[in-house]
Amino acid sequence: MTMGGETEVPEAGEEFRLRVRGWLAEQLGGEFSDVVDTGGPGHEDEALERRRAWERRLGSEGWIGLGWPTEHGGGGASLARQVVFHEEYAAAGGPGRLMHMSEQLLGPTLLAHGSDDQRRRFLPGILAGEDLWCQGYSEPGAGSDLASVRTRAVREGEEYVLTGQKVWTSLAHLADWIFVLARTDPDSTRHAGLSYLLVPLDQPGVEIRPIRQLTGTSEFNEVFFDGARTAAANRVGEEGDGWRVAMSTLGFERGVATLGQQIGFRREFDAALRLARANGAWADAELRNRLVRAWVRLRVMRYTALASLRSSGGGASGLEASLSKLQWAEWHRELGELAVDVAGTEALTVAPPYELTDEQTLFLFSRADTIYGGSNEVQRNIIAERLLGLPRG
Amino acid sequence: MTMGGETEVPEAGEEFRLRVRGWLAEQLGGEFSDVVDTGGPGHEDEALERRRAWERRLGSEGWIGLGWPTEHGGGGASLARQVVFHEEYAAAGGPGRLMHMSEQLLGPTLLAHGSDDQRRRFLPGILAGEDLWCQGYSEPGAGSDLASVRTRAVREGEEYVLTGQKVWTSLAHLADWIFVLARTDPDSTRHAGLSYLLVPLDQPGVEIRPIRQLTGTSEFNEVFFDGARTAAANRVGEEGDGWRVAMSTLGFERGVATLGQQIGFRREFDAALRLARANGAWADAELRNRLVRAWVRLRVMRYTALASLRSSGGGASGLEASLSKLQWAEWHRELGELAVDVAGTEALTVAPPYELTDEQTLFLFSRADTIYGGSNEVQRNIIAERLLGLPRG
Amino acid sequence: MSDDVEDEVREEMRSTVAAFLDARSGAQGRRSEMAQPHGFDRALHDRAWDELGLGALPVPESLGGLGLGFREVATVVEEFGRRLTPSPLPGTLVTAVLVAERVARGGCAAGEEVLERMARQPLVLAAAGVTPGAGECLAGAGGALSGRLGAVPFGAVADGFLVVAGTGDAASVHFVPGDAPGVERTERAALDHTRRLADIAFADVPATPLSPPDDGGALAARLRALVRVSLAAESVAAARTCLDMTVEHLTLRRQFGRPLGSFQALKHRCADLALAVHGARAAVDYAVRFAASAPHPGEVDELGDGVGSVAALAKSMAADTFMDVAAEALQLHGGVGFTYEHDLHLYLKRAKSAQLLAGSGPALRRELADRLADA
Amino acid sequence: MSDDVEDEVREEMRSTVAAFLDARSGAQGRRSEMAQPHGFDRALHDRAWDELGLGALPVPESLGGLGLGFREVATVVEEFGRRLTPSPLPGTLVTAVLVAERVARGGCAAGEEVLERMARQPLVLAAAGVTPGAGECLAGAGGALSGRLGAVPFGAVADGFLVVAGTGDAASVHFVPGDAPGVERTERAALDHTRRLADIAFADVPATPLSPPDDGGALAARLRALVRVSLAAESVAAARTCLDMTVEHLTLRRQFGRPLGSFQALKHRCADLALAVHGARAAVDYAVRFAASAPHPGEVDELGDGVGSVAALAKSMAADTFMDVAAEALQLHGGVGFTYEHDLHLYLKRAKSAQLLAGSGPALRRELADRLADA
Repeated sequence: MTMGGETEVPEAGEEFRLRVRGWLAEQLGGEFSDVVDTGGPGHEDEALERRRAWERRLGSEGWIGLGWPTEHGGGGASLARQVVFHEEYAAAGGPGRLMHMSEQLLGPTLLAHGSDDQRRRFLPGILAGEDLWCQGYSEPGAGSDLASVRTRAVREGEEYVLTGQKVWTSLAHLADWIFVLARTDPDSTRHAGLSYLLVPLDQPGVEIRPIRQLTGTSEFNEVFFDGARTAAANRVGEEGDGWRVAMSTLGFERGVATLGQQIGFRREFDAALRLARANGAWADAELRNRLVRAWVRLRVMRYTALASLRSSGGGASGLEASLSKLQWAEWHRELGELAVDVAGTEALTVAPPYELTDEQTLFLFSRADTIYGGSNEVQRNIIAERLLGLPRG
Repeated sequence: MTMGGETEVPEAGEEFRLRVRGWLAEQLGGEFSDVVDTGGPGHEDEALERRRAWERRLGSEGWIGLGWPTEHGGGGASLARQVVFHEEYAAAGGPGRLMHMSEQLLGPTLLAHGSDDQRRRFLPGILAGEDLWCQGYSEPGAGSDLASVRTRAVREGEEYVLTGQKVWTSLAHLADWIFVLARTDPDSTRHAGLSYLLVPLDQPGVEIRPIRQLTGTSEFNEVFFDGARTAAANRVGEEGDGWRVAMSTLGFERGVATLGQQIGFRREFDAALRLARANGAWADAELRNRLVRAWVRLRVMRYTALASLRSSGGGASGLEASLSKLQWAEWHRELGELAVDVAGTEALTVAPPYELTDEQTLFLFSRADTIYGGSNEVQRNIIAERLLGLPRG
Repeated sequence: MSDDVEDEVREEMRSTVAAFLDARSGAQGRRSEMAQPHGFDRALHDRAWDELGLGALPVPESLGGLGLGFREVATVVEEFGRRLTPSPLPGTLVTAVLVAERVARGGCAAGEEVLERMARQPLVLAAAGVTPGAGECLAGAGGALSGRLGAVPFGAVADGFLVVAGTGDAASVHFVPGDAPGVERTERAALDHTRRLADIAFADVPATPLSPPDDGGALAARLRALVRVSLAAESVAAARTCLDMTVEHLTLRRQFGRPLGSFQALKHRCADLALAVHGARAAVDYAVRFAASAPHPGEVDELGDGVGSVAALAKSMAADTFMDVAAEALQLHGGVGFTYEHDLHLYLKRAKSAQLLAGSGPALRRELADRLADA
Repeated sequence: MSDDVEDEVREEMRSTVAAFLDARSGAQGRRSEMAQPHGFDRALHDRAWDELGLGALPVPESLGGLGLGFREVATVVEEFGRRLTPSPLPGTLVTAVLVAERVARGGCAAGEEVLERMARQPLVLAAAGVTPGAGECLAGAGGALSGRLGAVPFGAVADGFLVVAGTGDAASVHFVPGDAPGVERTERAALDHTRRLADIAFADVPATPLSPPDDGGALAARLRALVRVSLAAESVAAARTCLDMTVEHLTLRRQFGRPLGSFQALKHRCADLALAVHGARAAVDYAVRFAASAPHPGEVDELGDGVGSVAALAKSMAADTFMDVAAEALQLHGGVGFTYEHDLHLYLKRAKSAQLLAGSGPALRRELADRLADA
């Protein structure tokens, strides 16, 4: 079976696809062969130095910020070409992207809301694959209620002083900077009174502690601010306008990357199917049926993404992002369960001390998909209210 | 396969079971053989005259009010014996009970809340299998919100005068009386200000119109009150106390009858299984799996009902009634869908003009199970709040 | 024509058909149509030719038609499906698409004749033998057909049949005039009031074979795929109507002092349905485009069987979604949806008929499993 | 004893065991136990003998024990399961029940010996060969065992094994001392931190056959059924704990200005879980009573295979329910449930292990389908 992405997004041009494919093959078959398939979910801390080098290579060849406007140093590529890049990247087994947050979240935010000065200062480091950023939105106990921010930033002259705690910040221990939603108006509640601040991590007022996860590994961190400082010039947008700044680009995270992400899903599905054929699980009617249903839904996700691409001509709308997120998160979680069920009794044991198989990792990690980045429950609220127009509860 | 109810409720005594079985075999194999398997869901209007005669026969032999106290003319039988009667009745293909509402709902209400006078006046007719009652709780547009009663009863001297409309009253066109929840305090809302009134149907102020259902048949009715009258002495309980009176016996409907009902379910399941084996559907992995799951859940329902019987020593608690209702209603609806899927292309057609097969009737009618008598949504609210203690929304 | 121009043409066609159908007074029109002889409105069928020229749609220009293809036909099918309009027109158009494709390959006088006629005057065509499990039919040595096929939509009034004889690689497609000697049709009352069915018995019926010799069942497979995609298209449109009705009900109806639609448990279930419809919509669009281009160069022949697996996928997904939506609609409407007067039961029955016709969900998933095992 | 008196005895036993386990400081105790060699607390195991005399429970009075049966054992198993206590004790007791049943039929000196020892001193017994798909083992002509069996809970520390050799009607049960020549065990780290597993290799191992000749696999089937019911019992208890944790979380935690537990969509999902646990509870109680009485005269041998189908039903139902509850618990707890420090992942992994051990859901439903086809 081939995914055959080559013909489904014809607008990108076959020549472009072949160029991407050729370059990836050369790099990942040669100098960077050691990073192939590294850094996936549950393995975010693999081969870190090499993957930083890989990001710099991507940057120096112009593959970062492919769709950003040329006047800001981007590639100015069409949406179709961005999709092609993501698809080919996934198909080639490109490593998990360390620059994900920097390129997909911060970059678009600065492009949309940053000052000229901020763009000049921060975009080049991202485009070069040099500067790693991490995200500081989530707080302990807030769950899906992103607006219940308790981290405070108090203005002192030309600086903000931060106190509080962020959680689930991936790569914080590697990153240079963090972009933070903080409460600058102490009397405010919820969405109002928040500001969007860029904060350097290498300073005394910042402490980073890894979180050990159910897999036994630690890809995420808690970040504690206790008198951490950043220049007032590092605020993106107006004071108190942070919620709007943050939300306006949250959907970007899930736009063009979707089709590439699905190539990854397809690889996971194919692995489960191969395993089922090899170990006899395919002969079980129930497991076979679940595999067929998973295949059907994977195809449907692809059709949905292609339709969205066709109709939007740009990034997915917030609503489409919600539909897509709910769709893939549920699918992926079910695939995780299916994969261990296909593995059967083999899934009962791990390699010592606690090294999980791919199926086990998928089983455990995919459970985060329905929680982070807007839980299933939040997505269902959005769909019910914004697509269907049902009244608020 | 045998259901083997004979040994699962041993407390009832084998002799009693054999007596019930023998009597039913004699009657339903002889004089009343024409009513066997008649009057089930979707066929409520079958063989009406003969089924009235059958009710009188049941009454004359003491099978009605089996568990009612002997001082009120009942059989004073233990719970176990009542269960045995219901099981044997279902296993023998006894016809749908016309006296269901009278015996299971009104009788217990009068026993619990009626005046001596009311008991003396109304219970004998029920025990004799003579007087048919119908239920007047539901109103158009109220849905699950039983308390939003708009039917009014105004006191005029020693009478109440009723204006309003009830809906989904089965057998109203046959019944002699209706028991009604009506608003006696015009300024009240919701649960307060309601009274429980017994109203004769044969009077000018009452109009009964059949409701044609999705099956094309008409088992239910709308009942319109326009100046209908009943004596104030026909109020059960105090004025304004109707909600409590009605609710206190709503669970009775689902108490001892559960195990008998399950015998009926088993007969439906067995029919689907037989059909699947006969027409090849059993060879389909997906349908086979659904049949196995349906069988598992049917057994689990039985285990649940037996456990409830064992622990309660009396009628099911309100909470157990909710658990049981949600459990069987969902199961039955799924069986309905499974049955037509097993029938396959045969289920596409009906006999002219529009006579449904058993599978089609089950498919369509079982959809009411999750709505009437407390919808699934209402049961889930009850379970969440009363069993789990989750806060009200 | 570029894709965008085509989209505009189809959009115009859609609104024309929609206006045509709505002008017949919507749901009330449907009730009276259901009750007419053979369960549809013959006058409406005729007007589809006279006023809209729909019959000419899939007929090649050389035979007096418009020369449009399956995408345009699917657009019409959806509008009929969206309203549950009882009509043999969708089946006629889909069947004609296959005839036109066959005619385009040459040497098919019977096909040319029927298409030429269809461009000019109202006609009913029907596909028989596309529902596994509903009878079987075999082609004899001389090409004559014998057997019995059930579940043929509006088969009692068909002027011509495309009949699939045999199965698998040996399956072939044959054209049979509705009045051919040896054809006996029995109209059946259907569970679904909006789609009357017929059993067709063939007793040594002379027929015109359309499948090229040794095509390995390809033409029959294509006919089956077109019928499946057509059922998928009408299902997703009807599912959408049904979901909209439910949302409207939940918005207007109040219980416990609030609009029903503000209860979160109901909202979330509706959101799940909306997502399913959204996915089915995309699957149907993909399948229609794929089927129209046989295969479209922009689409992927995933399991190497042409449109077959895409059609199976889209049909199972769309019909199941339709059933889920209709079932939930009934639940959320409460008692009123249970009355014969309310339209919901028509949707429920139509959904079940869409599931069972031309291959049930379990049967289609079995097909897909077999293909996935070999892929 | 009447049923009520027995119930009281079991209730007392339950609270004694509960107090014993809670006194070891609950979840914290579990964390340290998991980390000990072989993944359990040997001292706790010893104390179960010294302080509670649990080892004597299934041993006949004639051999110095209490002569209690499977219902009492299931009571203990549940209390260990409810707390996810990492311990070979549940497996030991269940295995001993089968030995005691075999001893009661006479002519089983090896069984008497091990039970006698078990009444006096701490011991670990384990059942091997009850998980289909995890290796196989055959009995040679002289009764010696050869093969390899995986997924044996706490097999690395077992003083004795009950080994199922062969399959189906030819399956037989054998007793093998843990230190028998030719036995090689390999402890495996398990996905489920609370239940260490082992692979056991048998190289021409002398063994004592326990199955009577030509019993048609009956003793092996019974061992498998007891293990399944035991897994069902611990699953439903653990599911209940997990549901309680979730309800507590939803009650305490506020989001968007309200307790999470007041959101109706979450409430309804919890209600569905509560119903599933309620049903699984009833199924387990029925299966335990049935298994204890082999069959109890008050229960029905539904598919004519003794406790077999009831055990398969209860195990699939209870383990699937446990998995559903654990999965939903993780979802409803949000990020915090994802940390290693939180206990939820232990429940999730335990649920998956309960599903996969001694026959997965799909495998059990396959078995039930076969029986239902013949019934």
